[in-house]
Amino acid sequence: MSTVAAPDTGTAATAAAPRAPLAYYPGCSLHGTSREFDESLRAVLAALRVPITEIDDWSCCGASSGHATDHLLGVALPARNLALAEAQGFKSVLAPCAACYNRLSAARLAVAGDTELAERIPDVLGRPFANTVEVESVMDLLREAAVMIEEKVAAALTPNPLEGLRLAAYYGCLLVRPPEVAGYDDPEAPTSMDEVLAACGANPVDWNMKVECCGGAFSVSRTASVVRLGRAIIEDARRSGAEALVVACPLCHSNLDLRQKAIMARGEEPMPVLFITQVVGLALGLPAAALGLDRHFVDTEPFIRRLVEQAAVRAAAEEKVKAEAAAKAAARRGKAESA
Amino acid sequence: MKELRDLARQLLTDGTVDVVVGWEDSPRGARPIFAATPDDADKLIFDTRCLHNLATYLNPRRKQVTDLGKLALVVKGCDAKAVAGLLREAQLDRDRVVLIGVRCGGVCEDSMASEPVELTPETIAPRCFGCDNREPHLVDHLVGDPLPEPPAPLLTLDERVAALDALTPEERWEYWTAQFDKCVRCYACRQVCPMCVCERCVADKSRPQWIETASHPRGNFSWNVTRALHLAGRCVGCGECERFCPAGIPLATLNRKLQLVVEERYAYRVADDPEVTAPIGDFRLDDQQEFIK
Amino acid sequence: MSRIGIFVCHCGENIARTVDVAAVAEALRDHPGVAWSEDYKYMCSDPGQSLVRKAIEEHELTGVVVAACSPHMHEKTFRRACAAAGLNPFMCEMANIREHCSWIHEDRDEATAKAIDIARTIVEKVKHNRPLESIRIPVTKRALVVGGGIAGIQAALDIADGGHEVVLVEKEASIGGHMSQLSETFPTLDCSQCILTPRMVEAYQHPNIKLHTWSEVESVDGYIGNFTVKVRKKARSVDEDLCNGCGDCQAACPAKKIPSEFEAGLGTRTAIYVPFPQAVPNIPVLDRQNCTLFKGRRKGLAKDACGKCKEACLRGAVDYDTEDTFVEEQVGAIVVATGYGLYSIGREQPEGLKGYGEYGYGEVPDVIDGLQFERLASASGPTAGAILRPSDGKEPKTVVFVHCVGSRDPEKGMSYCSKICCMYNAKHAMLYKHKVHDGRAVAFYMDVRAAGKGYDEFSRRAIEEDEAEYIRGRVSRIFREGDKVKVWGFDTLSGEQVVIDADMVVLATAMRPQAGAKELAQKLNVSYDEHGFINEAHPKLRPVETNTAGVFVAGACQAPRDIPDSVAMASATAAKVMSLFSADELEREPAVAVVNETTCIGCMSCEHVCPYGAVEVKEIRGRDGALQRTVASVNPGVCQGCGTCQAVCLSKSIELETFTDEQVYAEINALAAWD
Amino acid sequence: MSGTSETRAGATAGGDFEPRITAFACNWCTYTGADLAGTSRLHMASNVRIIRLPCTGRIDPLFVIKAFERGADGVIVSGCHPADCHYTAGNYHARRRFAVFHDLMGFVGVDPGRITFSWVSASEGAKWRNVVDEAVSKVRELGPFTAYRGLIDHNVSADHFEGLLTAVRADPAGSEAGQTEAAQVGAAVVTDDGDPS
Repeated sequence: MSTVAAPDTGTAATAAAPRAPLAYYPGCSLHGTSREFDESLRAVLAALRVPITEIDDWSCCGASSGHATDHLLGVALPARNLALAEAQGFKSVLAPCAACYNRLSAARLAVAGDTELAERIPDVLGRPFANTVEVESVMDLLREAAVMIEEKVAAALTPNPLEGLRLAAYYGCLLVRPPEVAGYDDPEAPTSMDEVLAACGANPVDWNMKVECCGGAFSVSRTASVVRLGRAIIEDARRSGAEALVVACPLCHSNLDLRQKAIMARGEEPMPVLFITQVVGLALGLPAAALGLDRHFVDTEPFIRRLVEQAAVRAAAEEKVKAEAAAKAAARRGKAESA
Repeated sequence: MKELRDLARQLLTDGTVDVVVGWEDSPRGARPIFAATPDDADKLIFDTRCLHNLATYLNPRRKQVTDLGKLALVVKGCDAKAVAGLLREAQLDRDRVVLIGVRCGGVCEDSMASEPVELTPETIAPRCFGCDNREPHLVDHLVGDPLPEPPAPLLTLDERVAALDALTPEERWEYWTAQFDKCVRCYACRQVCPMCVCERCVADKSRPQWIETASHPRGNFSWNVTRALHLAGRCVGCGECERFCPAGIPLATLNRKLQLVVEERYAYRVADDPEVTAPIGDFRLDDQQEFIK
Repeated sequence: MSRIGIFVCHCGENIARTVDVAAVAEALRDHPGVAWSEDYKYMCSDPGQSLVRKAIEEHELTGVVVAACSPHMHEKTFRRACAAAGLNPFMCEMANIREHCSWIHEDRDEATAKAIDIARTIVEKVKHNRPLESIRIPVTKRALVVGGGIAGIQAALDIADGGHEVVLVEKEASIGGHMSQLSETFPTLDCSQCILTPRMVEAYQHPNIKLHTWSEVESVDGYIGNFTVKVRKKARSVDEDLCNGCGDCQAACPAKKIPSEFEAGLGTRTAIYVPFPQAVPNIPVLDRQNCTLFKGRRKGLAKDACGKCKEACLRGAVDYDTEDTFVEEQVGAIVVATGYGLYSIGREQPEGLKGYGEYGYGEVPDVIDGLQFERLASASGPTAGAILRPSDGKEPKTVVFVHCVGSRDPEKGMSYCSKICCMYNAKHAMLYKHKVHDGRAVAFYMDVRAAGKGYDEFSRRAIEEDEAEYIRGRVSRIFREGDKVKVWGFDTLSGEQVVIDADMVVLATAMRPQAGAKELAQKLNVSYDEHGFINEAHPKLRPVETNTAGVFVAGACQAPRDIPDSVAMASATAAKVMSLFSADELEREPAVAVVNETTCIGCMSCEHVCPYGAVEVKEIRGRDGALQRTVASVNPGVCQGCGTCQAVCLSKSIELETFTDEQVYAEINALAAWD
Repeated sequence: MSGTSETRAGATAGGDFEPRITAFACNWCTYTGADLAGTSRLHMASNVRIIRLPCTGRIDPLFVIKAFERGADGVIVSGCHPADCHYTAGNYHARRRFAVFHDLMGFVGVDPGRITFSWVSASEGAKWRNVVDEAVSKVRELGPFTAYRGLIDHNVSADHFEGLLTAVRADPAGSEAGQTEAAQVGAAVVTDDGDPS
């Protein structure tokens, strides 16, 4: 368990309002197949001065077959993590993965709404549980910090590689649903990720498959349908001009990134799939290595290099324009003095 | 209190009033006087023993006073509030009475002392602490020089209410039913109260008999609760009912509770301004309704 | 000593099934003051009422208690029966042992015990009833009709034809309501303008109808027979007498791009405009919100930025400085006919409703609602009757009609069925096929509800003759893909997902009450349901009356309704108004307050709380004329019997007849014997 | 049979307590709402007896006190929602009157659960059923209001409250803490026998 020290990135950042200490629940994916989500999250939160502490001895959130087999099991598994966070004195838990967020939040609501369950859970867990801990999603957190991200991006020394980059914000079916559990955004026409992308200087495109399913857990058992759904999503993103997809859920990422070789017909240009935290990291000028951008199946390296080059070209052009203006102004002043 | 006496003599001699109602000294302390001749005016006094609420003499049911003709009334701040209450309910013709306001520094609880009582936390009348009308406004004349703030009583009325609020509902029920048990239904509280102006009180109504006349606690409960409700937003807090109650029931505390309720819910303080309408019988669209499902 | 007769009703088996009616009659037979007690299967039937009359005569009854249904149902019936037998009708009361007892309990002993208590309570009350005479109040034989749609027009015409004056108030610039926006009407497909316009003209020219358009009801005071209505005539900026409707001002107006409400946003209009060619009155209105001159004035420009319409007007009818004026109308009856508005699926919704994110919150340009399709299909519409897409004006080759958008959907806040959408969807499909023969009309429906005369045949015709494809299922998502509108739906009969690349989609959105209906109801003291539709007095027995005497309701403001029903309801309200005006004086319940002048001290608290100003100051003078004291006094004609005065009176010197203190005291006492 | 449990009226032989509740309902809204609950066959507890009045404006605290005197264990006062009153303002006056009455009852120790105030409109049959069921279960929990009915022979002396309203400050100049603490414990100048010595 490691508490990430907050390295000073040298840019003058407006002091983030000191938030109550945030418990961090990574979940199995962020320690496994989606380690890049974990790495980029930690880097971004450090840059935004949001201290997080991983919950000690956290366990499965029940998003596996657990919650489908038995209701009590489905509530007790996530409740155990809430109880741990409670015991360790946290006010709220950050659960970046959409499925973990869903399970923790659903458990909290189930216990709050059912007094009988509220009495059974503590003895099922064998530890006290008063259900006082809030659950926060990564989208909620980033949207709240959007203003600060915008300021930091503007203040960043290196030119913003994402300037005007057309990105398709892909929420998937779980990030904003069901409304009672994930109540922070509109379940049918969400805008939270688009707002964060806009704060990063990017240009979120308007497209139709924002909340359509990516195939989810059928990735292994019915790979053909996952490929079909993935192709519909990527084609729609491409048709609306997006150059990359942005996700906030490890399962969506694997279905769209890992499966892209099967999705793409021969010779078709693959589309990079980035985590929202990676995008914010790039905008804040954090190094690609720190954001785990080398862990993708669709190689992001050429895409990032192209962005950086374009940014440099733009910066240079800007420099030239500024220089010319300064020169003309100097010349005019010179004429005025001599006259 | 030379200023008061000169004014009274002048009003009586030039016939603006037929009688001046004030206080005089007596072997058994300060007591009300109906000064009808200029000489009587010299008996008028005003000191800390003048705690009676003289406005009760303006009650239209008191034929023997209304027959005396035009009145001048010496009024402290609380008395002026009562006069305003009578005007508000069309029980008094403003031109029929001349009001002589006196600047008040608080009065004591015991009017029987032979000479003016020095105000201390033990002697001060609880109601005088925090009085907002020590210089009455509803007056034709204002006499007396400004007096300092009275000291705080040992236990103010608000502290008594708080002491009772601190009890559990069962204890409060036990306390109040024990108090109401003592009531002998002599109705002295009704006779002395300047705001009790009904021709025939609802307690005396027999068809139907809403309030049981028997003096068992159940009858006394409905009488005392109804009396308190009828004074909500009208009681000026003069404390005479409690002073007169032979059974020693803390009626002033009961009234004070409803004064606090009306003030907290409707930001209404009883004042000596007859133009301001009473809170009960009035409403606002956004009145509190937290207790309604 | 009272001689009260108790009649316990079986109400068929509605009461008898859970209440032992014989036991109730038996339990009260020897109750002090009771002279007769019996039970009968149908008390409200003719034989039942004759039982009451016979018992009154035979046993010289001084009071009658009918233990049956709610007083709201048959109190009048039994009071009339008692009057017929010579007993003062106000000595008769109902004991509600059906809605308040037999229908809501199952345990027989429990329900019977409760029924006995309820009956005994009313018997005790009747002992203290007094014989009263109805109050006669004069009736102003003029009616007010609020809302100039087809329902309002029909009600106004019928009342006016009945020889009484009618004041017709319409919020918009012209009467006609939503019907004037329709192209053809089901089930006969006859042109809406052709059947409506003659009625509008007839209403305009009728000597008995006084028309206030571009006006709203500001306030309503008084009570049945004597309403005082203040009408706000909004500033029209055009003098109604001078203007002859030549239209020069409209032609001269530079602001031509204002979205027209009449065209449901598909067409545009000028700032000074007449909503549609057949408008009645054909007098334009200046929309000060969008007029360049008024915009300039609001910005504080010294010189007026425009004024072309005034210059163009040869009769000098245009006047920019008119203000809202108020007109006071004395009327005896009010008909509410404010009609409906359509639910919009946008993101912003009034409290309690949700938008349709699934259909893109209405931001896809070629997704339109029913009224917009009507404008497309209408010859006087923006496309002169051609079905063209709003986005690019092309003729749509595939149109999808979606039923039940909002209706029958508790999740979105509207649990009711809007009744007319199945019919106009079929009509839209037919109109589309008649104009685009090779077009494809697809309809997603849950159930086709076509219950009117000739209705089902009409919808079958749309399916069989005009080959509208009816797919039984809901549409899950609508979004724009390229220049197509993708419609994802499901066919519950074949069990497959259905995807249609449509060119245009027409949503049959739910019917909502007209905007402002709730505020109008509050001004009229009329209750409304949780959706804002006006509450009728009784769904089955008094559908066109409201609980407020003298206020009637017609058309879609009471519940979703089609034109035939609205017209029928309008004529029904006219009949009710005519019967109200048939007598010179109106009989009103004698539930009025009476002051006991001996104990009243004249504090006038009662006058202060009386919402109707029925209390006046009364002087009591001695024989020598000298003023002794003043007391309160109640004007029986004005008092509506709310009783607030009695509760506020400290000495209880004022009594509300039919709900006196003695009666309430008796009822509370009767419950002391609760076993 | 709907979810609410059917309960027997009146104390049954088995002694399980069945509360007796008197309801004062306004004719235009709550009474009609109760009618609607009937027409919709919404089953509810049978412990409530409704007394019809034209408006909540007419409902008097005297009725509530008399109902308790005549054996009611609980009382319901219900009428039109604000702005819906058939007489425009009756419920507004009632709201103020019963706000003061509610606070006074609380002050003299009557458990607020005994008196239920509610707004029930003519279209809220279900809400009336809920108001009735909630009132009945609340009063059943509180038990019979024998405390009120037993007031007739209630001869508790006031002595054991001796000193509640008397405040003795040890010494006026005493330490700050001592003073406030004594005041809280409460001992006042006016002794309870109250004769104005």
